[in-house]
Parts: sequence; C-alpha cells; structure tokens
Amino acid sequence: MDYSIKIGGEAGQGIQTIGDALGRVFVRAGYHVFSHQDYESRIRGGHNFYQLRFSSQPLAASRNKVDILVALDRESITRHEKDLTVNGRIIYDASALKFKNGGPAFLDIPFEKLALEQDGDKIMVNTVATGAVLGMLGLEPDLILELIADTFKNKGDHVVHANKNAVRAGYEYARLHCDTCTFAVAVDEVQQRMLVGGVESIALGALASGCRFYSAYPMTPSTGIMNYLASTESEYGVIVEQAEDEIAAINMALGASYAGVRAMTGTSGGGFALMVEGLSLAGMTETPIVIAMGQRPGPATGLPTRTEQGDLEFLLSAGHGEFPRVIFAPGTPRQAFHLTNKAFDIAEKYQIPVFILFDTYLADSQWTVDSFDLNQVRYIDYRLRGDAFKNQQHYRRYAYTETGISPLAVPGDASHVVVVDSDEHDEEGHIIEDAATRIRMVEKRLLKKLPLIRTEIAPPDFYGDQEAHVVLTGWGSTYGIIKEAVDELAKSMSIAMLHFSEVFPLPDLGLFDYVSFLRKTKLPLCIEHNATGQFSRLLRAATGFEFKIQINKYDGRPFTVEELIGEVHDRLGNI
Amino acid sequence: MDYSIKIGGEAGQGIQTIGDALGRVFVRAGYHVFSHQDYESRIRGGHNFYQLRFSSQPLAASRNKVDILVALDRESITRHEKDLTVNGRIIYDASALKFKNGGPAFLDIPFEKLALEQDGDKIMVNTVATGAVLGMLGLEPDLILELIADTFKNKGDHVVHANKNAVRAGYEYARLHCDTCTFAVAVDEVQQRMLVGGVESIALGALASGCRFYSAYPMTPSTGIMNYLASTESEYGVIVEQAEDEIAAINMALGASYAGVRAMTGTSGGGFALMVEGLSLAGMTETPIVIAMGQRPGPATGLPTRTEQGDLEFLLSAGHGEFPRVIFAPGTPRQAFHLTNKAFDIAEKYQIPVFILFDTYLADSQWTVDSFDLNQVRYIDYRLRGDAFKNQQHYRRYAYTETGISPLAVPGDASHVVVVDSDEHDEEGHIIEDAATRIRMVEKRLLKKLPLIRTEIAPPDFYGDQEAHVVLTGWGSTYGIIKEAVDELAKSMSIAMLHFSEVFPLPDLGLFDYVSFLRKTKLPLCIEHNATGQFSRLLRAATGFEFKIQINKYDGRPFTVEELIGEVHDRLGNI
Amino acid sequence: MIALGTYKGQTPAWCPGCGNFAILKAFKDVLVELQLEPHQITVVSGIGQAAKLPHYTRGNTFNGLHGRALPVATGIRLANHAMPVIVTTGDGDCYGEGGNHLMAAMRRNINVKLFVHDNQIYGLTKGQPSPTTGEGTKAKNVPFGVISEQFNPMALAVALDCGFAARSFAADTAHLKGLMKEAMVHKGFALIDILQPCVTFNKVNTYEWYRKRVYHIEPEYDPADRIAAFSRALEWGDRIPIGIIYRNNRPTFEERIPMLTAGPLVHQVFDSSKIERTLQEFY
Amino acid sequence: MIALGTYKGQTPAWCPGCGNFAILKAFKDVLVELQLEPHQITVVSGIGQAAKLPHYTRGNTFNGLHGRALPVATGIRLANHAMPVIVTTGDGDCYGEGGNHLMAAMRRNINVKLFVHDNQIYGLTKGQPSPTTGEGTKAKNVPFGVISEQFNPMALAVALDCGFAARSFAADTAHLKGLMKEAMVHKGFALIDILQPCVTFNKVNTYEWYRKRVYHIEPEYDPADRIAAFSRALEWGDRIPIGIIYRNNRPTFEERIPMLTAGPLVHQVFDSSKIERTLQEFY
Ligand SMILES: Cc1ncc(C[n+]2csc(CCOP(=O)(O)OP(=O)(O)O)c2C)c(N)n1
Ligand SMILES: Cc1ncc(C[n+]2csc(CCOP(=O)(O)OP(=O)(O)O)c2C)c(N)n1
Ligand code: SF4
Ligand code: SF4
Ligand SMILES: [Mg+2]
Ligand SMILES: [Mg+2]
Repeated sequence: MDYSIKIGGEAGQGIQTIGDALGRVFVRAGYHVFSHQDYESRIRGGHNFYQLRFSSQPLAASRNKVDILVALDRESITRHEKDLTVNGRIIYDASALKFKNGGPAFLDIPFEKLALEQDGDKIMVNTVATGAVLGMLGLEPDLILELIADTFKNKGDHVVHANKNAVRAGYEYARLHCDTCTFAVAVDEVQQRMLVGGVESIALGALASGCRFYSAYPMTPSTGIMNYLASTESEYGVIVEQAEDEIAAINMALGASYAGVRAMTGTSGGGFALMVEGLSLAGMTETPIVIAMGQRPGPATGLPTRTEQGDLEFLLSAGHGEFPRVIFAPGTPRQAFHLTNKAFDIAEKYQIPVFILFDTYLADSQWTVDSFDLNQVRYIDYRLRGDAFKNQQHYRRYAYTETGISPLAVPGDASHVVVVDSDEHDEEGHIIEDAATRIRMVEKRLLKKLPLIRTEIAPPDFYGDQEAHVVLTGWGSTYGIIKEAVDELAKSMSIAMLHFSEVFPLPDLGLFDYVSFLRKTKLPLCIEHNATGQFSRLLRAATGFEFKIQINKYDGRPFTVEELIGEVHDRLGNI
Repeated sequence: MDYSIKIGGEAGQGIQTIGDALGRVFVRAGYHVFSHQDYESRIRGGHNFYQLRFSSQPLAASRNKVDILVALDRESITRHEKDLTVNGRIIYDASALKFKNGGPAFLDIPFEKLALEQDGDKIMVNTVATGAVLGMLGLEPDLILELIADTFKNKGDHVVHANKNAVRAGYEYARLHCDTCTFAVAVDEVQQRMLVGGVESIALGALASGCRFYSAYPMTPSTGIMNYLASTESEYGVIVEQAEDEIAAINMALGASYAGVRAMTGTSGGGFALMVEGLSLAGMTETPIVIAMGQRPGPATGLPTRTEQGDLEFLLSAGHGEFPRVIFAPGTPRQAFHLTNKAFDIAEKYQIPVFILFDTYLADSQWTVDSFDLNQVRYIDYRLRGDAFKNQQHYRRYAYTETGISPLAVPGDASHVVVVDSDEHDEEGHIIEDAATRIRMVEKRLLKKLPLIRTEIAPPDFYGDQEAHVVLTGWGSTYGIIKEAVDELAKSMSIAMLHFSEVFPLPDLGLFDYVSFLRKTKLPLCIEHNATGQFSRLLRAATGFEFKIQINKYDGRPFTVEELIGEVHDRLGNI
Repeated sequence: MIALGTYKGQTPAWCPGCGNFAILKAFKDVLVELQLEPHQITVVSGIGQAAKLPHYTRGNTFNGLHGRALPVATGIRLANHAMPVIVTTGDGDCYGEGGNHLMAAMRRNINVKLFVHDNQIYGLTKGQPSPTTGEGTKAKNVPFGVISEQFNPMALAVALDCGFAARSFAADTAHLKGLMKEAMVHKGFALIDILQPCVTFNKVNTYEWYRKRVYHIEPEYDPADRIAAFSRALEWGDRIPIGIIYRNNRPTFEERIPMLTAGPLVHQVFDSSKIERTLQEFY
Repeated sequence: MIALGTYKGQTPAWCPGCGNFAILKAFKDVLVELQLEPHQITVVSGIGQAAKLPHYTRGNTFNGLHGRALPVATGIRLANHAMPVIVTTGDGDCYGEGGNHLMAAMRRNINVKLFVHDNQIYGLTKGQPSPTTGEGTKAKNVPFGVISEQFNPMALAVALDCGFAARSFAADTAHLKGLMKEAMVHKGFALIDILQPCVTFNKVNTYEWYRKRVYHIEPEYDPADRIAAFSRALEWGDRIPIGIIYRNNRPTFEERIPMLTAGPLVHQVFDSSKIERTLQEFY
C-alpha cells in the first residue's frame, strides 16, 4: 500500500494546513509518511503544491504519481493531472474554480458550500478538503477529529465544533460520491512514530545539546529553526534574538559563546556571506559556534524558496586565513537531529565552528521516524567553569597543549581573566607581532587539531550490494531520493548507495576505504543538486578519486525518484 | 656588484623615506633595485626595517646579508648585526642611540647634529642618513640632489636648500670617516628603468584599462591602490570613493559598473569577507567588476601588516551559488600591471568578477622594470553604448546567445530599458520561478562561459632546465624568491621553476602540459606562504596531480632566498 | 506619448489588498506626470515585497541585495549623475539590514530618491518584526513581543541633516503623489517613509489604524526649522503627521565632486594615451 | 587591594602624546574607584588604535572585528547580564563600519557602556577620514577634501532615544572620569563620545583646537528634555558642549527578557531531560 496525495493551490489557500493535517492523521494511523513542498516566493497567489505520500512501508522520498489530487485552483489540474494514476481521483470545487470536468477521475466537492454550511467561515474549506480525502480513502475519521480538538483547543469550543462538522461534511460527501473509489488502506500493526521535518529536527538537536542562545536574521529556509526555538524559549531558557543583520547575528552568538553558553546561528547563503568575517573570527579566537546553513539556489537571491546544494565549496573555505571547521550535511531528519548534537559536541570540544549544511528540500520535507535515539545524545560540558576554574593556579586562554586545545573558561567564574583576540596573540590572548609565537599559534589552532578532528568523522553510509557495479554517491538531502532509486534499480542491476552526511573533513579511509571501493566499481556516479559537481571536486582534491560521470540538477527542484532512475539508465551505456 | 642595505628603526622615524630615496637614486644611476619592507601594525615605535638591494644584474628578491645597516634605533643593531657581510658597515648616531661601539664595522655618524646644523630641523636626519649611505658607496651626489629638488619643490626653495645641505653633510661625513670602506660601485651602461611597487602597479594597470570608479574601505595592504588612484583622480576623471564599509564598497562599484563605467574595488581578507554577498550579486547580475584582494596573515585580524598566501581557496569559492570567476595572482609589478589590465578585459568581456590576488609582500616590494609594455595593453569597449545601442530593435539584458554572453548596454543611452536582477530572471531581467528558465540561465551564465574563459588563461611561467629533476612550483608573490633560489641551486643541480600567475581557472594543458611535466620530474615541490598548501590542493582537485612534498611558511614573513634554498636542500633526500 | 500604459510591467505578486498597489500606482502616475520615459530613470531596489516594485513597472532596474540598494544607487549616480535614480525599499531592507548605508547616504546627500514602503513588518519572509514594528508586537520568532524601541526614520533624518525627509500614507494617493513629485524635483537625497498596510502579516497597523491617526502637516509649518522638525518627527501615536518634516538646501554630493563638472562620468571619453606620461614619473 | 597596578597591561603601542593615554588612565582610575576587579568586567573592542585599549589594561577581553564590538557585547550581556560590559572603540570602528549596530544597540538599550575614542580620523590605517572628520579635510585618499557632512553622534543618540548620551574630552581627566563613572552606574546603554587628539594624523582637531572650544554643560541643564537635548547636540563649532547631553530611564533590554529573571543564562543549569517531553509533541 503506497498512496500519494498532492494538494495544489495558490499561496495563502492553506495547502500546508491540509497537508500537515493529513500527515499527522496518517502517522497516528500507523503509516509511514513522507511529504515535501514546492512553493513560490510570494505570500498570496501563484501556484504551490504539497506532495504527501503514505505507506505501510518506510518512505524516504516522494513519487511522481498522484493518487488523489486536491485541486484548490485551476492550475493544479492543468499541471498535475498528467501524474494521476489509473485509479486516481481529482477532487475540486467546481463552483469555486469556475470549471467543471465530468470525467471519471474528477470529483466535484463543493468545499466552499460545505464550509459555509457549517459555520459561515470560508477558512474551513481546508478542513472540508481534509475530511474529503479521508473519506475517499475510507480511513476512520476519529483521528482527524482528535487532531482538530488538539489544534483548535485554544480557539474555543465553538471553533472545534465547527471544524469537526466541516471534517464530517467533507468526509461524508466524499464517501457518498466517490462510489468508484478503489483505495484500500490497511496497516499491519499500528506503531507510534514521529512525523518531523528537517528544520525542526535541527532545532530539536540544538535543544537536546543544551543550546542556550540563537541569534539570527530571518532568511528562508532557516527561519523555521528560529521560530521553533523561539516557541521553546521559556521552557528551555534559551534566548532567541533577531539580530539587526547577519553580521550582528554571528557576532552576538560569538559573544554569548565566549560568555559561556552554547550558541548557534542560522541563515542561508546570502546571509552566510555576511557572516564570513565572523566565521574567521570564530576560527582565530577559537570560539565554539554551530551554524545552520540552509542552501537555496543562487547566486545572490536566486530562487529563494527552492532547493539546491550549491554552497558546499563556499563553506569549505569561507573566511580569510586558515582554521579548522567541520561540515555536516544531514540527509534525513534523524541525521539532522543527531548531527546537530554532534556539531555542538565537536564545536565545544575543539573550539571551532561547525556547520549543519542543509537545504530547502530537507528543511521542508517531513519524514516518519521511529524515534530519535536519546541515548546517543552527547552532552559533555567542556568548559572550565565555577570551582574547576577557581582552582586553577594560572590561566591562559591559549595555553600551548599537546592537542592544541586550550582551556576554555567562563569569564567571571574565577579571578583569572579570559582574553580573546582577533589579532594573532600569545598564550594569554594579547596581540603579538613575532614570528615564533605566530608559528606556535598556527600549530596549536590548526595543525594539531586537524588530525584529531578527523578521528571524529564517521564513514559514509553504505546501502545495497557490497559488490555493486553501479554506485550512486550523494551527500546531504538527496539521501532519501537515492535510497529509493537504489531500491527500484536493485531489481534489475547490481547497485548501491554511498551517502556522505559528514562531508568535511572527509572521513578517513581506515574504517571503510570508500575510495578503493569506488575505484573497483564499474560505474561510480555522483549525484548533486548543483551544476558543477562540488562534492565530486572535494573528493578529488582530498583523495584523488575522480567521478568521470556525474548527475546534476540545478533547476531548484529536487530529483524525483523516477527522474533519478531515468538519469541512471541514461548512463548505463558507460559500463 | 650586488649590495644590500638595511634601514632599521621605529615606526615614524622615516625609514621608508630613506629607503625610497636611495632606491630612486640607484635606479637613476642605472642599477637594478629590489626592496621590501617589514613593519608592525603601529604608527610610532616598535621595530621596522626596509631592505634594499641594488646590483648591475636584474634582481627579483632580497638577500639575507647586509652590506650597509642604517640603524636608527638600538634594536636594528641587536637584530641585524649578525647579517652583516665581512666588509659590511653599520652606520648609527651614537648620541641619539645612547650607545657606542668602536668595532671596525661601526661608523658613528651624528645624524641629528648634522641635521640640526643645517636648518635646525630634526626631520632632516633622514636626509643626512641618505647622504651618508651614498657617501660610503662613493656614488656621486648629483642624483640625490636632483631628487631632492623634485621632491621638495612644492615646499619652497628654503626647504630644498636645507635638504641639499643635509645630504651633502651626510655624504661628506661618510666619505671622510669611512676610510676603510671597500664598496665598489660600477654600472656597465646606464639604462633608464622604472622603480615601481606592487600596489602602484595594480593602480597603474587599472588606469591603463580605463577604470573610472574605485570604491573601497581602507585596509592594509590594499589602501595604497586607493591612495594612488586618488592622486590621479582629476587627471584621469576617475572617482575614488571611500565607502562606509566594504559591503557598500562592492555594491557601489557594481552600481557604477551597471551604469556603464569600468569599476573596481580593493580590500584585504577581512574586508573581502564582507563583500562576498556582493560578489555573488556580480555573478548573478553578470556585472563586470575587478577586485584587488590583498592577502595578509589571518584568520580574522591576524598580523595586519605582514604577508601570507592564505586566501586563495577562500576566493575560489567565495559567494553562494555557482558563477564563473577568474583569479590572477601576479608575482611581479610587471605582472601586476598587465594582469590588472587583463582582469578588466576579461571582466568586461565575460561580464564576471575578476580578482587580482596579491599580498603584503608584493604590495610593498619595489622592483626595477625596464618598462611596462603599453602595446600589450588591451582596451576594447565591450559595452553597448550610444548609437549602437540606439540602433537595436529589441534589447534584452540576458538574451540567450551561443556564448552565454548577452549584450551589456549602458542604461539611458537608448530608449530600451536595462534590467538586472539578483533573483533568477528571464532574458529581460525580470524575476522568474520556473525550472526551464532557470536551467537556461545557469547554462547561459555559467556553463557556456566556463570553457570560453578557460581559453583566455595563459600557461604558467617556466624557468630553468627543461629536463629538471627538481621543480619549484609557486604562485603569486613568491615568483622572485623562487627564481633567485633556482638561479643559485642551478649551480649544483638540475632545477626549474614553474610559476602560476593565472591561477583560476587553471591553465589548460593544451599549450603546455605542466601536469605531465610535473609527473615526470623527480622532485616536484610546491612552495606556498600558507600552512596547508592551498594551491597544491587546487591543482589536485583540477588535475589529479598531487604534490607529495610541500614547502610552507606561515609566520607572516616571506621566505628569504637563503631560507628557501635551505628548505629545498632539506628535501633532496626524497629524490 | 507617455501614459500609464508606458509603465506597465509584470503582474504584481503581492497579496490582494496590499498597500503596495497604491504606492505602485502613485509611482507610475508621478512618472507620467513628470513625462519621464522608462529609460530615463533607474529604479534600484533590494529584497522584500517593496523591492519587487521595479518588476511591476518599467524602467532601468537594478534589483540587488537585501539592504544594499543605497550603495548601488550611489554608484549609479556617481557614474551617471544625469540619470534620476529612485530606490524602492522596505522598512526591513532600508532601516534594518541597510541601516549603515542609510546614514551614509544622508550624510553624502547623494541625489537619490528613497521611497520606503514602511509596513512595519518583514512581509516577504512572513511576518518577523522590522525596526519600525511597535514595541510589544508578537511574532512567531518573538513570542514575548518586541522589546527594542521602535525606530523613527524621521527623527534619524533630522538628526543626520537629511536634505528632504517626509512621510506619507499609501492610501492617501493625492498626498503621496504630491510628495513623490516634490522629492523627485528636490535637489539632493530625499526620503519618503510611506506608511503601507500589510494586510497579511501586520494586524496592528491596518488601513483603519493609519487612517484614524494620520493628519496632513499644516501649510504654515516650516520644514527648514530643524528643531521644530525634530519635535514633529517625534510625533507618533494618536496623531501621525504626514508631509515634509524636514528639508534643507545642502549642495548635493555630485555637484561637489570636481571630476563631475565635465559631465557624467559615463560620457567622459577615456584617453588611453595618458598612461604613458604617468609612467614617466616612475623613472 | 584594587589599585592602579591591578590594571597594568601591555605597554601601549600608541604614538607618544596620543590622546588615548589619557583615556586609558581615566578608564583604569574609574575601575579602581569603583573597586571592580579585572575579572569582574569584560571589555569588548573592535579594530583601531582605540580598540587596542583592552590589551593595555587587565580584564576579560574580547577584541573582535573592526566595527563589530557592539553585537559581541550584546551577546555577552545576554549570556551573562551580571557582567559589566564596556566597549572601547574608535569613531571609524563605531560610527563608520559599525553604524548599523550602534543604532540597534541604542534601540535595544542593552546595558553596555560604549566609550568612543573620537579622534575624527582613522588612526591605525594612517589617516583616512572617518564619519566625524570635518568637511573639507583633505587626506591622501580624499585629495579634494571630505564632502560628506560630519556625523554627529549626539544628534543620532537623541534621535534614537539613547538611554545615556554624553561627550567628554580626553585631556579633561576629571570630567572624563566623572562621566565614565556615571555611565558605569547608569542602568542601560551609555555612549560617551570622547574627543581624542590624534597627534599624528589629525592636524586640525588638536589639543589646542579642542581646548579652545569645549565647555562644561551648565549644571542647570536638564538632560531629560529631549528637544533641548537635540539643540544641544547640534552645537558644534566655536563652542562644543561636554557633559551629559541626553539621559532617560528606559528599561534595559536584559530586564525585559523573561528568560533572564531566573538569573544570568550562563548560570542557569541545563536540564537534558526536557527534550524527551518535547519530542512527544511530534507523535
Ligand atoms: C542578506 C539577506 N538576509 C535576509 C534575506 C531574507 N529577506 C528577504 S526580504 C526580507 C525582509 C523584508 O522586509 P521589508 O524590507 O520590510 O520588506 P517587505 O517584504 O515588508 O516589503 C528578508 C529578511 C535576504 N534576502 N538577504
Ligand atoms: C573589515 C575591516 N575593514 C577594514 C579594516 C582596517 N582598519 C583597521 S582599523 C581601521 C580604522 C580605525 O579607525 P578608528 O576606528 O577611528 O580607530 P583609530 O585608529 O582612529 O583609533 C580600519 C579601516 C579592518 N581591520 N577590518
Ligand atoms: S505580505 Fe503584506 S506587504 Fe507582502 S504583499 Fe502581502 S500584504 Fe503586501
Ligand atoms: S595614530 Fe593617532 S590615534 Fe593612533 S596612536 Fe598615533 S596619535 Fe594616537
Ligand atoms: Mg516591510
Ligand atoms: Mg579614529
């Protein structure tokens, strides 16, 4: 059982409300869910859609086909009708769309009329549509009614009641009129799972890591992190500050981190461009910071609400001068959660900047997850605080050590002073000019730490045939798409996925020699959502391995599984 | 004949005045000159020096040894005495330094007293010292007297006269008291040459290229470009604007370029970090711009007055999204001049950002140059202006073309409008959201231009033995140091230099297959003024060739020729 | 003939009812009344709802980065000071991200017209507070309400001796058009802060809210009196003055640059022979 | 015992005679008089001559980037509002590169003390004009003289309702110390613009020049009157007022943040068990 529902309409019509509600219901009903969104950079009008898939099997991506199309505007039909499955159905409100189609796939449901009948409020069109979808599927309405009770409880009984009626009206209407519907939904065993999106997972990872300060300037697709963290401000005692610009955002976070709390910022490419000087400051002062960097298609403003993996190389060497950094690029919400936690751990342990490099596709897609593994969450306070600090005889912020890691103390906790400097400095943190100190500081800050940091990096994920002829290599948000493509293609060929979520520094070859593996395979392919193959270049610079064949997409939309399969087929001639 | 003079003293004592004057005199006397400077980030005090070498042979670097040490402070003696040659001399003013050394190398010249005797002005100490050096060398004083007449003519006859007397006083004193001096200066034929420094050469290159607008924010080592251009403002009709910050600097330059004039900005790493978003804007809008990026040791403020090659990788991928760029890294003033000209030509031709990546060492060093070859200067106006623009039937700023290059028109010159947009846009420049246009624009802006741009890039400089066993590879400002090291080492081994001044994109292998060449040699070495070998990594990413052995220096000082020779010797065991 | 159609652009992607429509209309009307052709002006904008305006009309356009319209406009004016340059921007774009450039532009008195669509909110990014958002206003990312003091662009303008500082209201078309025209003919930098209802995200400062409060500054008012202007600039609450708050006659930046007396830089011919003489100085 | 020696730091790399020495001395004196220990304060600075000050004394120090001291200071205060935070900065650093942060800090009223060493020039980079450089001043990069209007930090402060805005003169030690102490005890953001002779690059605004012009604001003056304050702020020329120009009692940013009522963030213990409950909301 594997159905895809597409909700299409204008910005502001509430397609997200419908999609989110359906997703929640399916999860509570015990299904696996995957959803992603496609929207324009405008607040009202245009054409957006929400693609939602649910199944009794785990899901990792959307599929092209549509079983139920909820068309809130005319364009939804024109654009997406072609994707309808044989038994698929389009539901729409003929009077609202001023359009009528009597074809067997079309089901005219008077959303507006039904909504108005309940409580005279057009807003409830979405609730009616949600009910209608459930009705067509023949899924019991209890779960949605429960959800409505939860969602609207703050708005009073009246609203809850009206919405419940609206659901029922849509539900009944669909059951009655979709007499030819053949959807069969069943679930083997109901297991409770989370339904969670990319940005929330990052925010949750930050909370689980003891992040106490988040300063940012709004920018798609990172704003969701700020919003989610803000909603937990008082519960977690975390401060979320909207900075006057991105320069201030990173500098504030560095100030907070210096003062002793775990700090983070988040942005997208254009905003990060403004943080680059601050990044270098983090490198020089050895101030821990986590930066969530949400990619969208560039250059410049580009396509602000769409997706791309175009900023990997930018991050690899952003900032003047040389200093260590780590870049994680989660491929799933679970990775987003755990890698954010790891980011904090490594940032604090090595006193370096660590990135969570995500993108709009991951940010906005929702996955079902059995759970996040809280036992795996690491929280070690590496700071020198309170009595431990007081007990130090001497304190030097940049004391030379075996590992290059100097004690990071909390200013004010003891009678020692904590001095950090963006100039080259001595062990105490004061400006110097001499060559000898410079050399020792570069060794301390950079050369000694680099090999240690590498030991923290986990090998890439391997999935599929150990002896695969074809290997689909990817990084970051393409995880699910590649995985599903491998599942399909495995039916007809020897294939595997190699996925990197810890992308810089690249994992050592000790535990898993992926380079030898790639050299051995007949058709190693690198798949990226960018035009020039940035990861592929990184791999070559670091290991010498060159992907002769790459699969790139740079139109701002993620690959669909079907597209990727097609691209792979196109290249099989190269074996 | 090959003498080195070192002038040491505190900031503010005028060592640069002495050095510059001596340099000018030597050049006018027909010698080749090379000078470089070493100074702290302070305005008064500390210890700085100016190293000046002159010879009847062409020069490309400083040497460790000192023939004449002009010690304006005590520290000059403590630090640099050890570098004195057997017949070398230290001149100093015992009463001013409150220090006396009767040794045969020491010559006490009462600079202050002699200066005061002329005109009661201590400022002339520098003039006296300059005269003294010339006296020791036995070089006729006419040239310096001429220079003084030039330099001080705006200050009136009195000042000229006093300074001439001061020169004579120093000159006579030295001739009289340096009776054991054995300096022998001679020049085969007097040829007129330029004495010119790195920053000036960049500025001159900009002027020769028709640069009309330079907006910048002061930052070492780029400020000299702004100062020099400002001094020519009215003559060239060039506007030099000090922006409120670097963000404004690059955006102003883009505005000016859009409006139809050749525009440039200059900065150093920290300032460039703030320009990164604007760089991406240049990429997206296809607005030509030349950026002079002066490296100094980072991260962050680092060592503000010293040198490093630490920002190459930063520039390679600065900016979000993908767009073409070109990076030139001149190794000599002559290259600085001609590559700045080439930068403008390529920026305008392909409508892309082009970098002149220099560093403090190149900025502050002065070379003798026979001349800049003005016939080689290229000035083609690629803009669509005036009647040519008026005669267009239609105009679209981003029209699709074979080459990806669309007509770049001057707004206002015709009745067509010129629309540029930082969002993804259509041919007319208006915002779009669709995938098809996006794809075509990425092709136009990036994929079509890339191969064309590569054809513009010249092969690296090769110098030395065609069958060399040892190859010293470098880029940018190390040119002269490597060349002189090769000259020395060639006496005892088969060696060559491979120097890249056009570093990105890397030159094609068609004209000169430097990769095969490197693979063939026994000991290919990569020499960089940074800690991690950035050029080496670039070469590997682009060509697969890996330098197994690198020579790096990251203390903020350039290699001396002798040091580099030592480093090479240390690695000969690897052959 | 220049008519409204001359200025027809893309269909706006703004929400129905948005205050921006009225501003766009006024903008076009003024250009028509001034009988300027599209190629005779350059419109510069940043990023935001307001900043999309140039696409919804016709003209030379530089739609740049969030917050950075003013430096671009400055560069354009320095390269071609015969070209009227107008910046259309939002309160976030101009008073938030771009604050430093605003101060510099006022100090320069660069002859650029700055029309700020001040909806007291970040519209395009879905409702975060901007510098002009009222204290206490709640948003998703500010659940406890804004605690920075509301930014007063008029007070800033008076403090920085801005050549022309005015306020208008999107829905008062005649007033807005009048001010836009005055700004266009003013010699020097001119700021109009245009109160603009955002019907989607700003539920406080609605048409109604503004309408109840705005009043036309009385004709006797003397905008040359800087102290009086400062008092008037501070007025915000039950009554909000619209009109020219402050005006002076400082010389423009452009007219003080000696290199520009020979005409716009872009039209000055480049003489490639000069360099030879310059190089002589290095011998 | 806290004495002057407690605050001994590196030997200053300033030019002999520089106005910064007097400011440094006053700064140390005030800390001694307030009996604060070095670890009980944090000094934040940017880049410039003024910004080197923290190295020449003792204290927790964050010497950050050019122009970015205020955001760092803000972050420190938000993480630890029990820590007095002082920013030492130059006119270029704070009014030039950092202008946007200055406006934001005033609007926030973050409890940071901002001491601007205003030498009306870029000292460390060898004499380019700063925002406070007088019109007409020539420099290597501005051969025809400055044509932007001189920036008036006091006027800006009054316009942005800055909690505490004062001016002093480096060579008037008693006055400067008095103001520094008042700023330290003021609840909220406090700016002191300190006129500081740069003996090397500023040949106009010398000790002499300042001495002839500065006068102490009369005791009767009421710094709470914003309009009067604005008039006073505009006074610059033959007579330059020094003293508190404007002061109000706005609540500080820190005290308006609900999360900080439980004490400084840095001392609030992290409860790692909460996350489990939060995750439940996603089922
Ligand atoms: C450097 C950068 N930061 C953030 C953004 C995201 N962004 C786009 S518009 C905007 C705010 C727009 O607010 P305003 O200027 O008031 O315009 P409005 O949409 O309200 O008209 C932001 C934060 C961006 N595009 N670039
Ligand atoms: C981003 C950046 N731009 C430019 C510089 C170079 N810089 C260092 S200090 C300075 C100006 C200092 O002027 P001011 O703040 O007035 O300090 P002063 O030296 O006069 O005390 C500049 C431009 C820098 N360090 N960083
Ligand atoms: S969000 Fe607000 S400002 Fe933006 S278009 Fe809609 S109503 Fe207008
Ligand atoms: S340059 Fe000026 S500000 Fe800097 S130390 Fe010297 S006198 Fe002081
Ligand atoms: Mg707005
Ligand atoms: Mg200064």
